[in-house]
Amino acid sequence: MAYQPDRSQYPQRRPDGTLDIDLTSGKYLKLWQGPQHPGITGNMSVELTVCGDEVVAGKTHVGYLHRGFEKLMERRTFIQCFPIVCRICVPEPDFNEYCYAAAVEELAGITSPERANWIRTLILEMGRINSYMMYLGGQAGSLGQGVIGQWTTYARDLMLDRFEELTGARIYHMFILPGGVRDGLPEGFKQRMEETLKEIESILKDVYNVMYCNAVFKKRTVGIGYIDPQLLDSYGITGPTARAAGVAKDVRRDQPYLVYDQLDFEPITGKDSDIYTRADVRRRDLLMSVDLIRQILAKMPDSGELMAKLPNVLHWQIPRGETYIRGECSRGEYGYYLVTDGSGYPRRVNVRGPSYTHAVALLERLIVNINIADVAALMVSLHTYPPEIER
Amino acid sequence: MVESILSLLTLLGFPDWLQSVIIIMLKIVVILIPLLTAVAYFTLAERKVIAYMHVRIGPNRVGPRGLLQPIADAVKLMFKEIIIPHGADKALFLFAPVLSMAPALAAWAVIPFEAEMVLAQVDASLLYILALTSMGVYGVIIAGWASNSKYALLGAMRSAAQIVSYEIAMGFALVGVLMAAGSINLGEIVMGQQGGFWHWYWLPLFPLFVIYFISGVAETNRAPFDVAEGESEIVAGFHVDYSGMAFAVFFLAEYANMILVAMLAALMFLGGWLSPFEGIGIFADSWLAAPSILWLLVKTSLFMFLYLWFRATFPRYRYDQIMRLGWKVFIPITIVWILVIGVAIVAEVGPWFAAGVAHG
Amino acid sequence: MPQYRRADRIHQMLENYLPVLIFIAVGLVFGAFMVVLGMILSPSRPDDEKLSRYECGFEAFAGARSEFDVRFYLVAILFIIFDLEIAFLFPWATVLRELGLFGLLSMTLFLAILVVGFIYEWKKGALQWE
Amino acid sequence: MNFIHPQFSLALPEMILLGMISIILIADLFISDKGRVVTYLMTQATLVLAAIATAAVMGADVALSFNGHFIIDPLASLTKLFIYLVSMVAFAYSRSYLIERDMYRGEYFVLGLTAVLGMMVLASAHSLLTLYLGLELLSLSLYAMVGLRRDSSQAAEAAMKYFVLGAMASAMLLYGMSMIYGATGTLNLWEIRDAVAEGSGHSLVLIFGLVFLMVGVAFKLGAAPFHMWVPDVYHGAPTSVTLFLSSAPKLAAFVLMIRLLVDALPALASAWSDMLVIIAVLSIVLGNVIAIAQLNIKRMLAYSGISHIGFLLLGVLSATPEGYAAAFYYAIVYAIMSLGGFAMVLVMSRQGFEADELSDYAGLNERSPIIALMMLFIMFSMAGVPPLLGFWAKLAVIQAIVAVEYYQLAVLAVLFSVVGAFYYLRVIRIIYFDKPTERRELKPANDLKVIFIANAMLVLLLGLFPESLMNLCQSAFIY
Amino acid sequence: MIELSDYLTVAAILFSISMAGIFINRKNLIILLMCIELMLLAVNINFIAFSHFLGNADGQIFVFFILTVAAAEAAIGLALLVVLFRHRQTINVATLDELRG
Repeated sequence: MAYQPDRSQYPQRRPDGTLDIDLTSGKYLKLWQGPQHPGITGNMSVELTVCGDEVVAGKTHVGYLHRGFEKLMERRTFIQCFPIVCRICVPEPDFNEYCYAAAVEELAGITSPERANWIRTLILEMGRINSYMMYLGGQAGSLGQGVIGQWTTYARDLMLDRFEELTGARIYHMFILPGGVRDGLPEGFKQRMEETLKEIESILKDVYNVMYCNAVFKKRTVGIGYIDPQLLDSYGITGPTARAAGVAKDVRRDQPYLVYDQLDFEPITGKDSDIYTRADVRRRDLLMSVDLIRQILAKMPDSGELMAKLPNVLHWQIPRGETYIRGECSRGEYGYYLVTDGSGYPRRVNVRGPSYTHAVALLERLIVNINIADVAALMVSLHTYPPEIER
Repeated sequence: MVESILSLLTLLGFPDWLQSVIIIMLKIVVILIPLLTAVAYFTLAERKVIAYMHVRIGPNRVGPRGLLQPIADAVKLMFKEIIIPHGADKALFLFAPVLSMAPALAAWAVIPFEAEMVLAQVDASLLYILALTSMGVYGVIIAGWASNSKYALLGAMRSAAQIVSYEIAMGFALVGVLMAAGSINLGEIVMGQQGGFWHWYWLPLFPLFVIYFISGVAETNRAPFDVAEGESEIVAGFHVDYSGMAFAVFFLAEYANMILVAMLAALMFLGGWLSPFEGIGIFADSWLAAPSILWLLVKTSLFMFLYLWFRATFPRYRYDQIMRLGWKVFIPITIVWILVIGVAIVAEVGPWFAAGVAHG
Repeated sequence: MPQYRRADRIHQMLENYLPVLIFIAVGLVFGAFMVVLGMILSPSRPDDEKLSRYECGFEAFAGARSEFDVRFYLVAILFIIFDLEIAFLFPWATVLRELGLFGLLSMTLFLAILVVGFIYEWKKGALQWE
Repeated sequence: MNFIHPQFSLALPEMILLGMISIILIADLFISDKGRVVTYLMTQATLVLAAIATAAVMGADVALSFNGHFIIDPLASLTKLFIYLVSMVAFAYSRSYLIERDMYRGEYFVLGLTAVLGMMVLASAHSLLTLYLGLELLSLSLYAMVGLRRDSSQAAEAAMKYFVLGAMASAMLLYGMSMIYGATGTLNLWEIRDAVAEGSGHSLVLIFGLVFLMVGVAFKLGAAPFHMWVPDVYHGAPTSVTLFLSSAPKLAAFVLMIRLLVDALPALASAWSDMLVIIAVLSIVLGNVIAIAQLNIKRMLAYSGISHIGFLLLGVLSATPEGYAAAFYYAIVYAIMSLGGFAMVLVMSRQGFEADELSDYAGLNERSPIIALMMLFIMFSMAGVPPLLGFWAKLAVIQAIVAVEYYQLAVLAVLFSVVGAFYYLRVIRIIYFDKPTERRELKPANDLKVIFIANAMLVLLLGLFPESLMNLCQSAFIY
Repeated sequence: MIELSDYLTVAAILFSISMAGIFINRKNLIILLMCIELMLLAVNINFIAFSHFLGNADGQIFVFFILTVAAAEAAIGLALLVVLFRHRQTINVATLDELRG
């Protein structure tokens, strides 16, 4: 039996693993993983109480980015809300557009045409690839590896060119209208998209060799930030973080929307739910999206209506009703809850992003008893975007 | 050349001991000038190489294709204000960079660039270098303590403990080289490696070679081991409160140390100024096989490139992983390998330790 | 009374250490010169905000001189012992060829005792850093 | 390079001990707390093994090894055997005490064995270098042992005091050795003796060196002017460490003195015997007088130890082989008596209760008469009452100085031994005639009780038949 | 040239300084430990001087052993200092008065 050094004077651990020390004793150092900390992506701050090298307690402070979208939308007509919606969450704006559009269509009783659904799925998958690219750069950067960030930004840029070609804008596309999409694919788009996908795959191969097979990266991530599968339900964990814990939970499979039922794919799951597995699940998810885009481009009808018939949008009264549209964005389950009261304005819009539970509840639970050096890596591995928490 | 200067000096009526001092000063200047330019352009090389690995260009604005960048940095830092924080005791605060710079430069007195080209014929040159590298730790600790900030002190203690731990692994690696070479003088160590690149010490002492270089990287707080000023956690290194020229001196000391470690690795494990084509038949007598300083510089730049490569591709180790690697992995391996080499020497194994080979 | 031999080698030995001494002096002077140059050339406008310590954007907490972990002290002691071991290995390493097997065996014993100490530290958790 | 291979067989016991120390140190890491008795048994086995090896290597003729740095002669072998005996008894005594104070860890026994190794090297040292190494190995292990108990601040303070004064003393000793080396040009004891004999050394440097040697040795023995550390360390250290500290190292320090003064500098006998007279007188006077004022039994035994050392020095200052034999005999007797003395404290102490105040011994007779009787034997033998061992030792030593016409010294020694008898008798009075304040039945661990009784009986038996031990000691000095 | 006696006087001066340091210093223990080291170094100078002027190397070998023992002593001294510091929170010599009499 390896002789345990006598650590009587160190704080002891309570049965549930936390340190039984009184935080008010002032003996512990308060550190701010502050909003302007160079180590993490996005501006939310975590207040750490540290004993020696170990984090004893953490408290997430958000609110640095609250712009009041939901209140804003209550003052706008439905069509006016459309350009606001995509600006809620920067890395993946299309998901907001789709959810808002789907919610309005359901309440207004419109159905978007078949071809528009195909284009919408295409855009969502392209948005997912971009978001994962940004994640990979952030994860490597939190551990001190700058090269991955550079390569993934290059890859993301290629995809933004495709967006520009398709929707006319790089980040905020305002392309998915309630009732359909604004335009079809420009010609030669498929062929250029194929080249981009090949380029992205080659970059991903390099990223895999330099990041995932790197001994130091493994040392810093394997076995750290373990999420207990039982926590999934009580903490409302969805998306790759949940799938890395072995639960195949994917809205695209459980409740297929748009054309996901016509695409064949299997949700990717990992086994031992630490930072490395989450990173790996997201990488394989990205490769799956690349394959999905190929399927979409192959099966997509070339002709057909793009927009459903809309009443005069300026005075568009939608009958009283409420709906909740769910979708699987890169970070987890993304949903829009829309309530209309028959007037021309939405009564209440609520955006349910996955980062809210991940960044506040889950992070504060996970951050106890880990080394200060791993705090940044853990925060990035939960893949949370502050704008989506505060809206 | 030296005689002409001597005659000039006697002409000017200098006493003879002053003449020898002047000659030594000139030799020192001849060593220092290329060293300092090498250090300056090493910083540029670092930014360029890492940039190309990141699929970007790196500095190319200052001067033709960015070549004047180091001078620009130096001049900029020259005019930056040196801030001395509250409560820091001024004397120590300013002395720390000097204390970390002096050993980095002084070690070059005994480095042999070619068979006879060494400033000081010190017969215990390796011992001198080991002593000087351990002087560098003082600069770090004093800097941390003098700048009176919690982060700086913590960073200083951590990097000092790291440097100290890897010094042991480096020391053991040097013992291995000594056993193989049979002499403590760097010149004779290189002479002991004559006869083709398979005679160099990287082959028999391969684990020690790898451990030596990695300890060298860890000693200078570089690449995967730069936790002290790693920005992802405690945002501080021991030189966080330094600015202006004081910071520049720390910066130069770090790069001088890196070049020193690279040069030592080349000298001790890759046969210094011996040419790799030495023993191979067809080249045997051509100019290619002749030992010259160029080979030494090529090998040193190889190691310097390794530094940059590490910095570009490796994430950072966590502090306890660094200490674990230093103590629990390197020291056992080196001790075991020293015994293996001891047995090999006593049993005269292989071409390196054969009885006949001339040794120190 | 054993006669005391006049020491005549000192002068020759000093000969080739002089450059080393001068180089150390040059190193110190060079470092000092750079720092002093920096002090002279650079402007000096101290104000409270600038001189306060860096605290990641927040007011500084406890003073700097708080006590740090005893582990750093442990590393210092282990360093003394192992560096001494290296200091003893150096002379032995240079004359290993002449000593032959006996030299090797005696040094193996020396290393064995130190390895026993090392294993003891390792198991006792002295090298544990969490 | 001509490298004469030294005769390793002579140093067999030392090699065995070193090997066993390493094995025990490593084995102890893998033993759980319950299995700690394995370490204890291994320690005792090592000492037995070393004893057998020493007996095997003993031989009559004097043999030098490691080119003149290591000697095997009757004195060395005898001292080693007695050191093993004393250490085994000390470890046996300390077992139950350690368990109660959760000091029952491998480190205690490993440090004890390194101290024994230091004493062995000291005993058979034949050059200043080996003497110094043996002495340092011994003292460093003892410093660590005294400070082993981390949670008692007294032990920490005692260890610190012992360390500072001990280190200073060994520095003094070293300074003396460097002077001797400077004067005679060699480290080997016999070569020093020949160099001093033919008068080749600077007389001033030699005397200067001798003074520093005396200071160092006097300190290690705990003799008078340098005894400041003895009471504090004996009182502060855990009792089992004090027990070990007060017996075996004194034997080793005695041999150190013999090697330095008798083997190396017999020519300066007149110089160092005068110094010894001063130290002996001071020790006897101070030891006995201050002991009377003590209420703490450990401090009282400490001061009585100083007085015993004073008597021992009487034997050495006579500068005759009989004197040395008497001193050697006294050293062994003192070791046995001090083992018994501190064992008394161990027998009385329990978990969390250190029986070191005199009042704790009140009315011991009612609580357990056997132990009271044993304590009576030990106290009487320390006082020097005739039928017991202590008397013969004092007699031999006084005979030695009488033979060299130091009559006033003999009278003074007898006078102060009578003064000394007072505080021993006071202990017996407390044991037999005071009312017991403590009602609880005395339950020491049975192995502790058995050894204590055996120790006391040994004191009685050797008192009745002293010749066997006496001529054993004389055999060590016939040359 | 430098005579043997000069070395001895230097060593003697060092030795007396460290002796004074031990007895006069009441402030803190670390100075005490440093004085002990200084004493051992003074002895080292003595040995080297003698061995150099006597021409035989025994003294220098002795110095090697003294250095080792000095390092071991420093290690144990500092260890005891830490144990003491943990109990007393100060390393002031004057506080070492718990054991009296």
